[in-house]
Amino acid sequence: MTDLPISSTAAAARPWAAGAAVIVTAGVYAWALLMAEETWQVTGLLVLAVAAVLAALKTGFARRLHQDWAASEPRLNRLAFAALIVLIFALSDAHFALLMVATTLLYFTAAMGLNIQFGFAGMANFAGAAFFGAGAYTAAVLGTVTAVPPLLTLAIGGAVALVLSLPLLLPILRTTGHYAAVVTIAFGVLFRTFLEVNEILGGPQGLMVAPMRLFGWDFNSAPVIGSYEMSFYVNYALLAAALAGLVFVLVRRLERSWIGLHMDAVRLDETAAACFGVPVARIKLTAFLLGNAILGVSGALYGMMISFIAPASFTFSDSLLLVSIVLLGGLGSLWGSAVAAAIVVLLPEKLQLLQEYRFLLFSILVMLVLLFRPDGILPRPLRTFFASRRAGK
Amino acid sequence: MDFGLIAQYLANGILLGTMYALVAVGFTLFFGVLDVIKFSHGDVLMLGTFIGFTAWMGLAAIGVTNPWVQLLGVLICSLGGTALIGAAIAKWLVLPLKKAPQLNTLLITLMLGTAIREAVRLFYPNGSNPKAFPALLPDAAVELGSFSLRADSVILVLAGLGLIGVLSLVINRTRLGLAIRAVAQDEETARIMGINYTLVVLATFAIGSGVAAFAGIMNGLYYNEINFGMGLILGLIGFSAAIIGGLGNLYGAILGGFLFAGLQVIGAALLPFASAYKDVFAFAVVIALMAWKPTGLIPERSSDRV
Amino acid sequence: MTQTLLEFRNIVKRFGGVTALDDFSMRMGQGEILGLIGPNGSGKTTSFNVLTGIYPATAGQVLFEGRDITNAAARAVYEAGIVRTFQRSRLCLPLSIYDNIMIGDTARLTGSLWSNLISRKRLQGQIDTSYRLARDLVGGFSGHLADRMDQPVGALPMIERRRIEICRALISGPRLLLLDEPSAGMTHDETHQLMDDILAVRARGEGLSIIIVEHEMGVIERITDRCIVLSYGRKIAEGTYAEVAADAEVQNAYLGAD
Amino acid sequence: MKFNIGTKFHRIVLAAGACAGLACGTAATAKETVALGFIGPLTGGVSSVGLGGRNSAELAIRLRNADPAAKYSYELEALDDECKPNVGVQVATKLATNRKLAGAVAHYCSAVAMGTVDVYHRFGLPMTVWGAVLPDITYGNDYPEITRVNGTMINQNETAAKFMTGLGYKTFAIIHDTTDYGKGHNSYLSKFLAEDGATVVGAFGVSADQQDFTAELTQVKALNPDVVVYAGLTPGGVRVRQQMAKLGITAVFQGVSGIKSDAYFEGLGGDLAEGTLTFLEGAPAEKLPGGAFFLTEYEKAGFSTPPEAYGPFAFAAMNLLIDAVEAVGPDRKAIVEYMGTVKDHESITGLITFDDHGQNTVALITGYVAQDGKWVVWEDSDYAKGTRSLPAPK
Repeated sequence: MTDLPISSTAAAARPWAAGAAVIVTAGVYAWALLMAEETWQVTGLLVLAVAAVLAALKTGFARRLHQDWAASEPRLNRLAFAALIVLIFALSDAHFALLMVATTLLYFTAAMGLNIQFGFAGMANFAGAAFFGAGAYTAAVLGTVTAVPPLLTLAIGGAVALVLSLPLLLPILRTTGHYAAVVTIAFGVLFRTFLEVNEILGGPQGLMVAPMRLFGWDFNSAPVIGSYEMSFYVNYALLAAALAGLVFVLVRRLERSWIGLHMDAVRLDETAAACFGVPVARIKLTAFLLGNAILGVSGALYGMMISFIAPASFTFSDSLLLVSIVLLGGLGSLWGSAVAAAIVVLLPEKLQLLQEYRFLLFSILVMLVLLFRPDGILPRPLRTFFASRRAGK
Repeated sequence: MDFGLIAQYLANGILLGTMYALVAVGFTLFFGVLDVIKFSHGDVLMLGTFIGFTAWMGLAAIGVTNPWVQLLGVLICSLGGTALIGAAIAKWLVLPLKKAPQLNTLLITLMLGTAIREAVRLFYPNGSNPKAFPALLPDAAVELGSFSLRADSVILVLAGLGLIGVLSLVINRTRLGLAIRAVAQDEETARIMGINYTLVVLATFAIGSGVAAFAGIMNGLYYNEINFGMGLILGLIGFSAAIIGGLGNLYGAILGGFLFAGLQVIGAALLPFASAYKDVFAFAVVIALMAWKPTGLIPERSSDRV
Repeated sequence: MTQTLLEFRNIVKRFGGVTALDDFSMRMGQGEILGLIGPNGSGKTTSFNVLTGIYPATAGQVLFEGRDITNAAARAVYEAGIVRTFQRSRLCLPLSIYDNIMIGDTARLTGSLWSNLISRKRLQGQIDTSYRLARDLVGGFSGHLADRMDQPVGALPMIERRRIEICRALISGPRLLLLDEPSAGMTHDETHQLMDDILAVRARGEGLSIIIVEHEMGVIERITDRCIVLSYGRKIAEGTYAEVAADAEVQNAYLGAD
Repeated sequence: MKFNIGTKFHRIVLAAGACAGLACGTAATAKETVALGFIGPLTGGVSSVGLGGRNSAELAIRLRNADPAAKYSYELEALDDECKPNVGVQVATKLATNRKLAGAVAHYCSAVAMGTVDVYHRFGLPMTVWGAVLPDITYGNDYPEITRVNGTMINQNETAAKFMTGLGYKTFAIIHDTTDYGKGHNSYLSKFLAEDGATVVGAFGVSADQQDFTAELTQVKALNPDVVVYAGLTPGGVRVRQQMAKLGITAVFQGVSGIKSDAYFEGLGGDLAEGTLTFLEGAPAEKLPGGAFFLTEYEKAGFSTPPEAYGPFAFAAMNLLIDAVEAVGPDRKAIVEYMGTVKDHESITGLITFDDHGQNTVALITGYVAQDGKWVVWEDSDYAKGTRSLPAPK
């Protein structure tokens, strides 16, 4: 007998087939949705998606997919990444669609940082937008200094977010639950108000952000293949994909390590964890700093891409948007965050046809998901330290 | 600084503090019985105020002109309506999520807040603009140098403090209060003692929401202006106040409310730098307070049984 | 008595006005199984909590293997070799059996961010070893549990959870095991099985000592070498089960309490 | 069927994906359809202005579509920037990269406009600002795509300072919100007041959504100025005016363009609004030949929200854009060139002439005073005639 009973014989034969089919379908769907312009197209596609999800749940396909995915995860993850790259090139000259893809990827990356805090270590952070913004402002300030290579700017953006978290460490480590939530809420409000009243960083008017440059390549210029000119957003979308991929691997490894296990222990029962020698303070500190650093890095790239930032973009409600990505996707679930980021970024955008009514509809949709799927869209699966074990080695 | 000015600041602070305390009390009550934070509290307050405003327009339209009668009608409609809404939220949104992570409740009520806010903005006639709330209280004023004390402010503070007093009596002296405290203490034991758990939770949400509606009406009567966004800030401040004071404790909420008002007034009046920094100051102090007293100024009793 | 393992010297613990432990002194020898009994609220669990660093003692001293560990942090107590189970099961229900047991092995399974995230060779080796260890340990209790190491604990019945809790405590090879009402929530037969398991563990393990808090007197009678009876935070009797059961003050305390 | 980017492959997949079971086809129309964009804050705190602007832009399009002499048929694509720069960049990109779109009328929030001008320039979309007042939007760049029909806060405050000092007021206390709008007004007004020999005795920054101003107003009271200025939007203005009365401050209350809305009276009710002064670019709609027409048509169209102060500018900007399309066709480059030559173009807000930065130079600023629950042009008011009077300078 193997370590793990693999339930479906069909899945055992070619366990990745269903997953691969879903990835390809999702890619084509994403492309169609991004390119859809007319009201009836968007509506049709959204209805189609809801129907497909319901059908998958009803027929048990979703459950099987879940198992199959767990069984051949590394392969499917690589395939999904490849599909993403293909999608980016397929959109090639659709500026706006690429901007949406890149935005989704950066929000997804930020949500992975928050997931370390909310999902793994169980720490509330309602200042996500502030740390995201810290990275963006770092990019804005460093962009005026030509000596700093922009790739390093991303790292410094993370470092600045990390430094800003330091004064919060004492209150964060001493408090728990709602009390910790208030510390971060207060910090978020403070951060935004400070930027607004203080003229040094552009005040309420905001700052220009210089574009990304990599090995002499200006990201604001369009890549050309032969005589075919693509959108310059291809640059950002590809870099955002690389960043998201890197952070995904990192956070996945974190989850499947002793540190990740200890984060779970701290989240689920801090007292019991302490009795088994889990260094609670160090674990929380790691989660808080690492998460915020990831937020900062993704914010720095976001700032460069949007090219203009102002305090109004990093408010409490933006923090809530990030938190809702984490919760909608399912606490601790990375793939959940990816799906939820796409929904949170794309849905209000595609609902523009509803104009002033779209936030009302969006908030009601989120409430419905929370009521009927309290563990999120894709609940976090059990930990497997190394995927090979699952494959029935 | 002259005496009149100090007195003026003090009066302002007391009025603000009373309002904040009334909002904070709701947070602390909900947390007490259900260990949840209902973040839509501020927007429910706003909705309650709009109900009151509508009631006033209705009364004025059918020819009721006596301000005291109008006030009574406004209060009955607003408090009653909001209490029902509060209970409905508890029944259909909060209780169903009891088994889910606490964060879900927080997010769902946040989203509810957004939905309420957007709905009022979109569907209340001309809801995106501020409304003039009627001045139903006498506006006589006593002038002492640069200090001006108005009758309506005094009445509002007294009424607010009175309501807090009544609430404290209800919690400490009545059967309902006993049931609420029992549920807050230990849900299982309370059930075994024959307390109708659901009913107590609904009653608590009704009371908390009614009190918030009172704070909203107070807000309307004092500023004579209401708008769809008024609940957002009040909710945030009320939540912070409840936390600073210590969740689950009525007196903590009151203390927190007055403390926050004090911080804001001090921030605006006494800080050497520009008054625009007063929120930076107030929230920085909140962070420092949490580092110093991680479970609030009046900590709740540790419920972590080992 | 053999060489002293643990000693309480005049421990006092007060919560506000309530005195939970009142001048409690005791010694236990290496390899001993000590029963800690007494009516509800007599301070049994509190003495565990003081010992494991969850509550600070108001006064007094705790010595473990001659070292003063009074008010040491929970982590330091664990590192000294003292582990425990809890009255209400405190496993991480959404995690797998393997995960839960590994939480008990933090002393060995640490490492920097680097070795956990970037260069994972050593981690892989640790996981392979620890997986085998955990499987063997669980297998000693229940064969079919060992085949279900990757399943969530939340799906298991009470007795299995209790076994996993004990495995979590034992995986680090402790010197002293504190069992807080292991029979709580279990049937008579299940309790019986569990006691067999505990005795088996002790027979296998080198120099493992146990303190057990228990209401089920049958359990105490069967497995303890010696008992201490607490009442209102004070020690009122000490000796073998037969001795304390015959003690007039003990009978009085139990009758009075009931 | 129309798609913005039309390779054959795109069409097939889209049709297969989205069309499923629907009849795909549209009736041919006689005129070619030209899409025009509108961006403004449709949700959030300043959404009333945004909705007013959108309705006015839509009105311009409806009226033109009803005109048989028009060469094209127009359709509006209205988007929400939420008054946030990042969202603004997003929706601006959406409009600018939509190739069937000929031009846009956009932005009430200055910070958003600052962030998006680069986008319009990069994609060559002619965009006319209908409400944002920060000077840098036009003067901070050389982009020919960017034009603005409304004035900047420089013009507004220069006139305001002259006017107020002309009435004999010497001491001012300014309360401003800490957005770019409030801060900008504060700095320009302070500058021009100083030039005109008046003193600003105190300036207080407040947050845009602040409810309670008593702490600031208590200090203002102690400073005892002739005039209290609120630089911000209507909701804040209503609160400050209301709370001034609570504290017994009797100084003149002066606002900026942001409070010139009907909501100001609705929010204050009764007598408190009486005597409030404010300034707005352009001439009042009802005083211009087309203005009364605009107001009646707006009424007729049955919008649920009023046009607000900047509705006429959105209407004028959209009309200008349509005129451009009528003149040179739905070609972006041609429209940009056309905009560069606009001179003495008639509109309901007065004549429009763009300078070399695309800024409307007809810096006509009108002063208004609140009288009997309405904004009345100062020159026509009882105050100017002397039958009513403002509080005297101290």
